[in-house]
Amino acid sequence: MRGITKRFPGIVANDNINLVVKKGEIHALLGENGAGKSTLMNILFGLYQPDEGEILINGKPVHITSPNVANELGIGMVHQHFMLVETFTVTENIVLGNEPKNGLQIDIRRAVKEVEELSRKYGLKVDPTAKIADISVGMQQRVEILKTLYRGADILIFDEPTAVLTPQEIQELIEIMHNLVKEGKTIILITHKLKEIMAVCDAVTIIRRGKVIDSVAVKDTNPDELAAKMVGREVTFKVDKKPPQPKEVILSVENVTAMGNRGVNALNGISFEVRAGEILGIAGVDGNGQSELIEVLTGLRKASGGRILLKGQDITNRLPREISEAGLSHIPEDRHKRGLVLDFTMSENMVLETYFHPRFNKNGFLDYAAIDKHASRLIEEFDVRTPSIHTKARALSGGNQQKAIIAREVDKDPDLLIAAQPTRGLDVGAIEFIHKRLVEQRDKGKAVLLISLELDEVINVSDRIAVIYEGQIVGIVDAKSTTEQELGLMMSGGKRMQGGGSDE
Amino acid sequence: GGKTEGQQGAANQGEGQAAAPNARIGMVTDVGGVNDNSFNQSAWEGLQKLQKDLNLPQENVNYLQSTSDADYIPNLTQFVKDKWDLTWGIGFLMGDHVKKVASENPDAKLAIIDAEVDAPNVESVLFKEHEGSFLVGVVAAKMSKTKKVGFVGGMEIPVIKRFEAGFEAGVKAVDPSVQVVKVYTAAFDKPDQGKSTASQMYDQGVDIIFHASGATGDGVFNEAKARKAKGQQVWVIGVDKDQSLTFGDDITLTSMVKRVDEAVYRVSKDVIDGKFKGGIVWLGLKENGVGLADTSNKNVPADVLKLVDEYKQKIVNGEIKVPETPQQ
Amino acid sequence: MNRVIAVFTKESFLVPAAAIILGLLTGAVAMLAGGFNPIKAYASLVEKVFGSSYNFGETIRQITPLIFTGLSVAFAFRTGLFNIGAEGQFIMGMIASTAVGISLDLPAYIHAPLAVLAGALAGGLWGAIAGYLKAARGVNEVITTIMLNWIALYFANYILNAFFVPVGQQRSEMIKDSASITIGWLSQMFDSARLHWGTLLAVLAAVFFYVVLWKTKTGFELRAVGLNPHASEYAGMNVNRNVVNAMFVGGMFAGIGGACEILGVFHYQAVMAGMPGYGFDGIAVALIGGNNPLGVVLAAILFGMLTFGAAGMKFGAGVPVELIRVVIASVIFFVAAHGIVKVFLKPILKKKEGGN
Amino acid sequence: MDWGTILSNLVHDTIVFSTALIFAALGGMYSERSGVVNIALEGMMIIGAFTGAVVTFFAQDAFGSGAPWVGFAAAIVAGAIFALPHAVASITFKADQVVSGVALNFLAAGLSVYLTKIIFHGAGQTTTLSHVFGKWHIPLLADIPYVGHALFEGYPTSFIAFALVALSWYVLFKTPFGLRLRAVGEHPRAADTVGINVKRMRYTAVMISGALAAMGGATIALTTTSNFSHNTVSGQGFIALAALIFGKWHPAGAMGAALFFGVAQAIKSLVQIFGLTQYVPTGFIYMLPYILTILVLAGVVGRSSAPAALGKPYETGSR
Ligand SMILES: Nc1ncnc2c1ncn2[C@@H]1O[C@H](COP(=O)(O)OP(=O)(O)OP(=O)(O)O)[C@@H](O)[C@H]1O
Ligand SMILES: Nc1ncnc2c1ncn2[C@@H]1O[C@H](COP(=O)(O)OP(=O)(O)OP(=O)(O)O)[C@@H](O)[C@H]1O
Ligand SMILES: [Mg+2]
Ligand SMILES: [Mg+2]
Repeated sequence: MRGITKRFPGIVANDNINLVVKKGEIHALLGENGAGKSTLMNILFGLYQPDEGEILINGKPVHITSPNVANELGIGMVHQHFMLVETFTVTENIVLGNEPKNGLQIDIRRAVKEVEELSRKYGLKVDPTAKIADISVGMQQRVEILKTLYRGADILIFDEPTAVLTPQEIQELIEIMHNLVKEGKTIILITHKLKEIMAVCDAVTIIRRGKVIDSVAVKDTNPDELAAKMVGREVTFKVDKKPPQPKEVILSVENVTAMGNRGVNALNGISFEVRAGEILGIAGVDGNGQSELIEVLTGLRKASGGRILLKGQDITNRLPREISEAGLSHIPEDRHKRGLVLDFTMSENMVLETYFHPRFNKNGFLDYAAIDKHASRLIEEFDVRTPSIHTKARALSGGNQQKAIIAREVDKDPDLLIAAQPTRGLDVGAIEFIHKRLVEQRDKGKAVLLISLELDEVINVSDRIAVIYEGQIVGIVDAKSTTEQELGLMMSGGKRMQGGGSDE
Repeated sequence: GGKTEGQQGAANQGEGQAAAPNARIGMVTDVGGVNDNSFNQSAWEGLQKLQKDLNLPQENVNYLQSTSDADYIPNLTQFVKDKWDLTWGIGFLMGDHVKKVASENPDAKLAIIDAEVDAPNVESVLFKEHEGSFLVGVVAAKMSKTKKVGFVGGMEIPVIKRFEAGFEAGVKAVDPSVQVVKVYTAAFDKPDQGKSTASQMYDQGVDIIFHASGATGDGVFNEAKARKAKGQQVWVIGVDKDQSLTFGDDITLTSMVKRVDEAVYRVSKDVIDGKFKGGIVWLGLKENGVGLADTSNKNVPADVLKLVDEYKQKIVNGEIKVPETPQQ
Repeated sequence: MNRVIAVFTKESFLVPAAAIILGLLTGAVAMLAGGFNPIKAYASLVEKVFGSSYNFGETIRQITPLIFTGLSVAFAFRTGLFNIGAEGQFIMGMIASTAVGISLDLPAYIHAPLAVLAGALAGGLWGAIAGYLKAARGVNEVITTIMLNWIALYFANYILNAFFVPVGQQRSEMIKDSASITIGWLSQMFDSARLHWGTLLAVLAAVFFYVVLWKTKTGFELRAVGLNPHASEYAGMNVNRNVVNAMFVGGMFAGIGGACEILGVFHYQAVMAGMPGYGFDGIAVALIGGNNPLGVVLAAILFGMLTFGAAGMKFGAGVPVELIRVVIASVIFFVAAHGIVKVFLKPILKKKEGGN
Repeated sequence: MDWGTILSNLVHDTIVFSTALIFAALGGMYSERSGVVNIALEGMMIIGAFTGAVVTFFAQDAFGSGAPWVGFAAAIVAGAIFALPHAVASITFKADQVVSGVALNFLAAGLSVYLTKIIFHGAGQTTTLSHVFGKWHIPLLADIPYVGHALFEGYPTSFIAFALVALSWYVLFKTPFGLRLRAVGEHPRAADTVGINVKRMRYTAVMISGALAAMGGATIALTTTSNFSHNTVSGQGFIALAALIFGKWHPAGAMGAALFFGVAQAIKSLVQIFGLTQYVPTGFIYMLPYILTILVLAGVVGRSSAPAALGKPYETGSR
């Protein structure tokens, strides 16, 4: 790609970008949120048209006017947000647009057979007849990869493929990528995770604010250098924090059971405690009851058994509002779905849970002056970059949206802060900021419950780590002394521990 | 106050003497519109005939169509305020509105069909539909092979009840054993309802249906036509106008004609001639306001027509008193 | 002054204004195609609306129910609900006020407000049924409101026939004078046009709409629920209750509209052969008005003038009244597809930018 | 009359009343499955009824009893064309689909009567047609007692409607076109990335929708009313929309719901003929189908899941 420039209203997303990817290599694209990586790849895949610049494949200039053209040129893309039709089966998703036919109708049997063959050839295990809605995120990703292979792609683009995967799944994916390269494919990988780049890539191109900063071979560089190039300053990866000083129990979960969305128990008598002045991390493979646990704790889902105590007060099955008022704050895992009303102004979003408090509301009438003042203060304090407090939340970048939510939740001065996937999809700069805030909360003597799929994050930020497996806590370990291997084993149900001790 | 006086004076001057040769007559239709194949159309034909006969300028007769109940008063008022010589409200549903406009404009002249409005400046023209319906009831009873006849009504309002009452009385007068199946479709403008109702009636063995349901009745004719095409012998008795002219002699047995056009013509001419009286007028068999269509002899045998004439005489000279409301 | 100019050159004003002009042009084209004189027709339309105090008063009468049903649809819209049921809620408002207006005997200062209140409640409850079914059972409000329209129609007719219609009549008895909300002196001023307090209520309702939705904590909740029910639930709002509330308030607007037609215009209720249509027109009014209260009032004024003036077009230029529906349809269409309008507006907007 | 005959009549009438609803609900299905809300079914039916009646009227002299077929075909074309503005507004100009649909409903209501008045010299309805569809009598089958009258004696349009239900099922769930159509309605961006032209699919779907809904309107004009007037369709488009949602956007479901509304209509007049009105006030019989619908929806069917992208305009390259 030569001299690619792409402008959006008010921003140059790609500014004269040159990118050279050699056949058979795994090439990483690295950059902060909003650096322009996805935009560049969307151009390569024909979803956007560049304002300037040209693309050459095997030395020949091409015009990629639509994904169709990209497919024909052997370019396939696994998108950051999956492009799968939830209500269709795996096979239907894979053949969509290129259906094998039998007379007028789709030859579904042949399609299934082709999918099975492909899946065997590349070692991508999928169930061809399962509905997308019913399969794991990992399998969904394999479907995405099969989709590109089914179309005969030689160049595969992966946009943040590991953001949604468990450590085991990431391992599998890395293997798959190696396989693909062995079969003669070329891969472009977008990721924020330096460790992954070091592990699988041959070369890396760093983009900042739409411009290429550098392009180097992986063997000639190291994570610290990459991070510095990416954000333009030194970054620390270790969250530096004082030793914890746990005090009284704030949250106590006793034998809680709850039904999941599929009609079976998602929580099977889960029990644990969080103390004031500590961060308890919950590690686990996605789908082991984390979401349900958060929902039960915050009153969004009914518990069918057990008891939840907040500062000794029973909050089991109370309304979300009562629980929130009792001193619990919650950074939701899906910020667009739960965290913000995207079409409300930032100001309105900052009082989403407190608008009814006497300081914002008199006799049922809102005091907008007070609300705006409150919002201005939060936005300033938490460095939320927004043109104005009257800007709609929709217009902010993901990182800033997340900062705003954290500002709102932390400002409620809760006794317990639940942070669910607080840094998903954010760049290292933003991640650093958020982690600092969590630790700050702890140091103020508050309890923090961190639920994350990222093992690194859990290990770095937490004081103690509870591992959740099939709706139960299968072990609690000390964050300082545990290893990724140990956690990984527990997360896959391999080893059951109690209070840190082994019972094998 | 002065303004009102002046108006009054002008009106008083006009009273009692012939209106100017270019008198203006307006009418307000109900939601059916002026081409409803029914009394709105009939009334409009009356006015058009008047315009031709008296050589009035074309724009001197006009109509306004109402699209909802709320339009009646503004539409009537449009003519009244514009000082037209006579304003017609066509149909029972406009009764209250004509009354209101009349009382607010005591110097205007209004007239209404099918409703009784008790006001000095309104002439109400009503028809003894029961008398005419009695006669078609006689025809139906004589000519039914299945001894089962049907009645399809529009809305259950007094006018239509008079049709029903007269028809049933006529049938029973000839042959008490003949069964009358009665259905109200609750609408004057639903041919599909008319069609399915007729279909069910014919399926049930009815062979003659008398309808008094405006455009809903078109459906009755359509069903009859479809059956006739398949060779089934069924009949419809039309209403208001000679409906054999629209739907053909092969299915139209006869029609109960209601001379709305005549009435409109006559009352309008009275106004022009300065003979407008106001009050309530009932037009029955005697006044030739209702009766069988002229083309009846095409399908109704002479002996039946003779019998019809006998009953007609009895009604006219008061020997038979036809009920206005159905016997229960 | 500059601010006034700013308002009138703002896109939110220019687009509807251009849509109205394009709509009238479309109507003119249709008239030419039908062999009518559009200039004469539009002149008669204007003449009809503004030509006499009586007709002007009647135009206001025509506008009033449209404000109510427009607000009803718009309010529900703001909370993420599509209320096709303003029609039924309107009918329920009519029948409730008729019942109170006929059966009770009270001093006017109690009777009339009570009758209006009855209409409001009946309409509100009718709306709330759809809200409840949506909230508790997840039933799509589009279907329930369509169904409830028909149920309201037949139910009202049944109640009328069973209790209030004298034998041989097709309408109820007259309501007691004490329940009437006609404004005698104003009516006199407008040459006995049927003017009533309902018009004032309609304007108040629009203000109420604005204040509730944007100034109160209830409104904050309603809007949040409409825009993102998941986030609202997370924030501790009772989503289901808000859905029911929204439909109740929406229904209330329509219900008052129905009540005012009875108490202010007809003073009786006729047995209906079909839906009166104000609710469906309300959808158009809400949409043209961009679902905000001021917009709704303006759109109702436009809509009311066009429909009332249509009779003038017929009278003066022989144009069938239905033509006005074509004009209204085009206006809605151009408001919806403002992209098309912007194509027409480009020169104007360009100039503006150049000027700045 | 025995119960067999009554039942047989009931089924027969049900089919007559349901036919138009089936067409229109199927039409709505194509559009909504592709992600375009179609509240304009009512207007599309009106245009179908109008075109069907007018063209049949003028074709009567030339084609005789073949005229209704000419009218029916014309209605199909007119419906597809009439749907075009909805497609342009909601697909190309990304207009709010509900608003655009409402506009079309108003347009159809106004334009059809306006044109009728111009064509028929001021009359608010077309002249009654002398040639409309007659009932078909399927040889042998129609002679089976009870069942024959109920199922095998009916208007040609009814047979077409049922055939189209089966055909639509096949198209939607067995052909590439159907798979793509559903993909476009569920996740247009996913469809776009595999090379499906989202806009073209949606245009096609909306126009099919117009054609089918118009067939429904033409059915009313050419079988039951034999003319066109302002209230020929009178709300059936909305009932069809309800049937579509009730039937969960599935051809068989939509058909079932349409039949349900048809049965209710048929019962209405049957009850009067058999004099049952003395036991139940007619008002309640009129209300019954609508009440039942609500009860069924609230009790059994529950949450129905619309196509995921329904109502959302698709912009290439948006997120
Ligand atoms: N469709 C669009 N319209 C307007 N601006 C856009 C659009 N898509 C992207 N942008 C802007 O372009 C810039 C680059 O976005 P891009 O998605 O390429 O970033 P990224 O590097 O992929 O970030 P992330 O790591 O968060 O995925 C951002 O500032 C974004 O706001
Ligand atoms: N239509 C748009 N206009 C302007 N900016 C946009 C638009 N869509 C996305 N963006 C911005 O583009 C950037 C990258 O978007 P992207 O979709 O990758 O979200 P993100 O911030 O990475 O969050 P996540 O990946 O968790 O959804 C963000 O700054 C986002 O706010
Ligand atoms: Mg990205
Ligand atoms: Mg991202």
